[in-house]
Amino acid sequence: MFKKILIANRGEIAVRIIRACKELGAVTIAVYSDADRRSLHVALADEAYHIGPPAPAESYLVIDKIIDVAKKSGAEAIHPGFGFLSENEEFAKRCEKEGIVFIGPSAEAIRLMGDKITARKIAQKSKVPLVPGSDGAVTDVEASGVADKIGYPVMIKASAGGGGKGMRLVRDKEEFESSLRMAKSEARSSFGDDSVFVERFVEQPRHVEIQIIADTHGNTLHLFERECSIQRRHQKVIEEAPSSAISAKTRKKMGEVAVRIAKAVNYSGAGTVEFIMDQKENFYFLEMNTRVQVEHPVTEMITGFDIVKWMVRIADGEKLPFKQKDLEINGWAVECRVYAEDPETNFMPSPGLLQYVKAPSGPGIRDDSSIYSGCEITSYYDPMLSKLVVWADSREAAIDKMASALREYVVLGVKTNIGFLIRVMNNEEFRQGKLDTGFIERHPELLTPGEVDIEPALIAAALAVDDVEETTETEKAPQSNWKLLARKASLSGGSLI
Amino acid sequence: MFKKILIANRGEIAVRIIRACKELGAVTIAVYSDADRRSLHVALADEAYHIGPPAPAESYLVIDKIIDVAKKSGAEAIHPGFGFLSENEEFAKRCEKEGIVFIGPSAEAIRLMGDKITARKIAQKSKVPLVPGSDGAVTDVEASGVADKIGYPVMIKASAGGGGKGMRLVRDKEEFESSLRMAKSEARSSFGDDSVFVERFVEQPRHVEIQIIADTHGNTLHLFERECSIQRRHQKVIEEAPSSAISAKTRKKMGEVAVRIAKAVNYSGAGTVEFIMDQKENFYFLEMNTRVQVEHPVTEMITGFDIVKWMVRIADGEKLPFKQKDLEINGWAVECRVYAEDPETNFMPSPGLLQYVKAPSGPGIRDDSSIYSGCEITSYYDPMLSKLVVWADSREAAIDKMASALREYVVLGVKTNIGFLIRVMNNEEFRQGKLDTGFIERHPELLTPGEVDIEPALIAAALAVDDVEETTETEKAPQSNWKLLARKASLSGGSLI
Amino acid sequence: MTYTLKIKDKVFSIEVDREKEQTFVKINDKEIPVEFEKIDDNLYSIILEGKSLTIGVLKDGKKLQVFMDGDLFIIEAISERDQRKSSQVLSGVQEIKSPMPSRVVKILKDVGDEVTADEGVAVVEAMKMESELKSPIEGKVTEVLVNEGDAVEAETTLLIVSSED
Amino acid sequence: MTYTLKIKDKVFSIEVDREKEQTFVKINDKEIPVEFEKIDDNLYSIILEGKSLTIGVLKDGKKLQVFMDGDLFIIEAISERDQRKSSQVLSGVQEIKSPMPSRVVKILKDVGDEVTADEGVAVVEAMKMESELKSPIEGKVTEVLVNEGDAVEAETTLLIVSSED
Repeated sequence: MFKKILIANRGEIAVRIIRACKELGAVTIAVYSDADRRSLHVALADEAYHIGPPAPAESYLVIDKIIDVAKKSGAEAIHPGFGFLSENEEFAKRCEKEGIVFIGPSAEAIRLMGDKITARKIAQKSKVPLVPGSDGAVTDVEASGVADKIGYPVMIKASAGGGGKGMRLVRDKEEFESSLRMAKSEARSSFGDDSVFVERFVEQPRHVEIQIIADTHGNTLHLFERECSIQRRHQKVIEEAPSSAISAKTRKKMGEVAVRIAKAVNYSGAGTVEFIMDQKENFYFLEMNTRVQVEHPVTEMITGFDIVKWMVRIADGEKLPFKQKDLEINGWAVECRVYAEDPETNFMPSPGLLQYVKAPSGPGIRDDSSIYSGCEITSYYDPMLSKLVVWADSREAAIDKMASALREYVVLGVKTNIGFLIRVMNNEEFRQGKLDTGFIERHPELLTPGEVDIEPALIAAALAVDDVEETTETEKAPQSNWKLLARKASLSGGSLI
Repeated sequence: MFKKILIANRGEIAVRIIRACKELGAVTIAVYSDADRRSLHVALADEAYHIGPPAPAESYLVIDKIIDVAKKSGAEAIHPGFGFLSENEEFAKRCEKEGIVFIGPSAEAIRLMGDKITARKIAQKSKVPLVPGSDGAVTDVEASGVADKIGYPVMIKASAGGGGKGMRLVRDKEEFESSLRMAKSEARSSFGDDSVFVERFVEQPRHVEIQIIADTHGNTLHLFERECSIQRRHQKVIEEAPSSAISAKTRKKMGEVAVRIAKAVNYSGAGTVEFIMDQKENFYFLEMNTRVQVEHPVTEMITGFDIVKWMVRIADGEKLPFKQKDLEINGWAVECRVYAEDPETNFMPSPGLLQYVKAPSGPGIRDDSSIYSGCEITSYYDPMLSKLVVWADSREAAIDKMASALREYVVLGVKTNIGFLIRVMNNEEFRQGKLDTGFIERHPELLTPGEVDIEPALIAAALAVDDVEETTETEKAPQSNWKLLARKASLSGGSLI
Repeated sequence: MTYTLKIKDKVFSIEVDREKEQTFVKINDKEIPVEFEKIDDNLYSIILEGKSLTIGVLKDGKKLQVFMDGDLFIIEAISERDQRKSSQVLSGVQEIKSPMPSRVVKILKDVGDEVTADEGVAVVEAMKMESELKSPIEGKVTEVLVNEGDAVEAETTLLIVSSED
Repeated sequence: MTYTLKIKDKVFSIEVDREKEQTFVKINDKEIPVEFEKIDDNLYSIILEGKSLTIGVLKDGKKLQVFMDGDLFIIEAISERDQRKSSQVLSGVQEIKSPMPSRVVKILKDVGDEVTADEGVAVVEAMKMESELKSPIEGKVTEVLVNEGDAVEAETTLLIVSSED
């Protein structure tokens, strides 16, 4: 095992990786920007080195600085986490050049999957299903034939398009000609180019992805699927594993397809193959992420497999000790991403000082976070506060547990999406597993507290104001309960120690 | 399911039960003494009722008061937790009389197992192995024959004895006559009664116990064993599941024996059959605890079975949905009991104000506790602060994880056994699984920090003192970091909300 | 002591009576016995006729942040003078500021354009997300101080809207 | 600024130099650059030549509780006068007190009995556990103020030991 590992990241994922490396017996090395001196990943690591100003482009993204710390500290390997340099081909190459192990796939695999067109080609070659379409611009004559072939509903999209302009949803053949005309005319006036292509319209799409784990000895396995359909702004908010929408047959097929694409690029380490899936379990390749995923914990919870530890072991040359047939799904896991953001104003980030944090705990509850009372959420980085993950023996029990756990969370100082997440857990459609990527847009009522009984909040506020008034009246300086208690302790039990 | 459940307990087990009941959709009712108004179980419950002064005999042990709250609040069932009224036959009877469901076995089962002599008789009748012995006082003539029969080494014990007086360990037949003479003479002079009995001496005994779960439909299953040999003052400190000392064959046999004794008293709910086991896997019945055990989490971690939730479901008449053959052990779990006590002074309790608490978290870590910064550990109740439980895929990984997690714990205000627990995790004998109930006594070196590098502690102390001096010098009032940050926040990001 | 609390647009009057052995709270014409304890600096455990509630409270200048069941409520404790003021329509000159360091993506209004209350006037991007900034009042844009594409610090004034002609 | 810190019986001298841009600490004749931050009121993050340490510190009257890697160290910051005093043998009249509400199980010494430093003088029981109370000094028992079986409050004097004849 590596004696020293550098973690080239920050926040909860750096904390997650540091814990895993420590448990593996390695000395952990953290890096931090000016904004992160007081961050938990610095406090938890065995060594910590400053790498510059808060802006990622001047610290976490500067390859030279990371390599420099690795050399100075004697790190044998670097775990990049997600984001930052995790899918940077140049960084992986540089590590190799410097004789430092990059904990992840080869630079070549990163390159191939990083380019969307190349990835699509590889998928096609590996017989991985793609959203059926015209494969590039079509003439008016071809268009209708393509639509017939792929089947309605279809989407006509401007080749030069973007932002919804020059796009037409066509539900049946009769509408096709007129829709094509309108799309082309709109495309011409918007982009000066009327070429269009035709694609199957995936209705009520789900986002389902397969976790891949592959060692350097030719073993490429999948750890089943994750359902990540609850999204806002195309970013996942709630994830679960397994998915309630897929049959054992589809699961097997999807897993095989994902393993095939991973093998096509000689993948090693942890990776994720993402699919879009319709409500009839037809699924199509979206992309492959060549790194650990934010939502990896749900897979860990249902398999007992520690993905981060195995990434390190695989980079160290270790062989996976089991085969696909040895793996099975156990229970159900749900993850909620707790963000400093305001659901009432379109999930606008709410950076600031977390003046008070009280996190839930107990059986089946995993809180992957790096926050604490007094820490600051700056606007330099992602406003995610915590990944709250629960496990239970059934989906219903997991949702009930998540709702209970979320209700134990207390965060003061910034706006959070906790109330919103609680309402999603209690939503009947969600509980029935009727998910698709349009869920949040379809349920604006979940964004606000709605008709709650605010009397207790008002009473608490009045008591708090009254507390201050009381103290002022009796001419005492405001004194915290803590201090009063501390004094009490020093009078009685304090002598014990 | 019950609509309302009263939890007749306090501390972490009350918190554990409240969480389980909430997840089951029940309204939870807490009771509290004067000393517990600020306790977490009160804050977490849906309803809370005061039941008197701190002394248990005037609050948590007063049957009338508990029943009174149950009636007033409309509770349909009562979960007694452990300790207090949990093994009180009268309380179980009273619940029955009042038409309230007691979440536990029948009053009759509590009675039978509560009396040690009756329990021993039932065990004997159920062909449950007991420590071989003379079954009462023996004459000089019989004694030697009994010793031959049960096999050496044996223990000669004064019938009227106690406190080690009149006890003799005999390793082989040659010593027997002289040892018997001495034991009798000592017994005569100490107790005025020279009758003795002979019992097999269990060398380096382990404490191994079997978790029983039984529904009211005749299904009595076991959830495998827990190893609880690491004890101080005959109280468990570290528990694990499974045990590294027993073979699959012994596990099966021990489980069957435990199920047999549970069936003999028509047991329902969760219970534990405790055994003493020698280093050759011979095991003997000690007693049966007719309640949930402190260390139940390790069993939950390796089985995925929520013992507390199932206690409630079983009391509600639900049937266990699986058979013994469906159950299997998955991975390894270790529990450390974090106490407010001082290992350096024979584990003397250290009550007081927990002025600061920082608990570990992350994958595979479960912290069952009810403490928080500012809570008070009074001398009225058990000084247990937390049950830190970890799960990993192997014993070694679980121990590594526990060591890492313990190192993340920070507790200020009282002495704790955290450092001691870390040293046990790093002890070679412990890591090799060479456990017996004499482990702690055999390792006094684990009680103190030993030769650690205290330079960092001294530097931290000097910096802390210097911090105060600095502030005083610049004529500022001492100001906490928190306040400085709060002010900073109100200047910048505060307007966001 | 009676307190006037404002939450969003609603105003409540709450009386706290600590004179008796038991504290009473009067709200919406109901008088409720209340038993409360501060668990730590920011957490109140309140028992209202048996019901146990745990509520986070943070004093944030004149306002109170109250956290209950996942939602953060901003409650303003207002004096009588403030109360009179709040009953009037919001008016005057308002500066539209960037809430955090961000990039100006779009300026939606030019100088002289009329805006209604709550109408978007600019779009900024921070933390990879776009947000629309709205005018709190009805009026006219009197100044635009930044250009699209500008990187701005927190609290930078982007536009000024005035309700006065 | 130089501080004298006492931990158990050992005395250390530590110099903190904040004059320069970088804070330096001098301990055991080594001068070490130290980079530190308070994470919250009680937690210090200290970086010593790359090594990251997280140490809990609580000021408890004249003493400091320092929590490091699971162990709590009680450190006394002592003045010069205190220092002189501590070099002498502990003596005088010592009251042996119950550390918490407990029951007196056994009185191990009678009036007039000689005791050595650290010798047990009484056994008390609290929280179902027995603990032996020891004399901090060598001397004679001059008074026994309680009986076996008594229930006593915290800080009750049980015996008095005196080193003076």
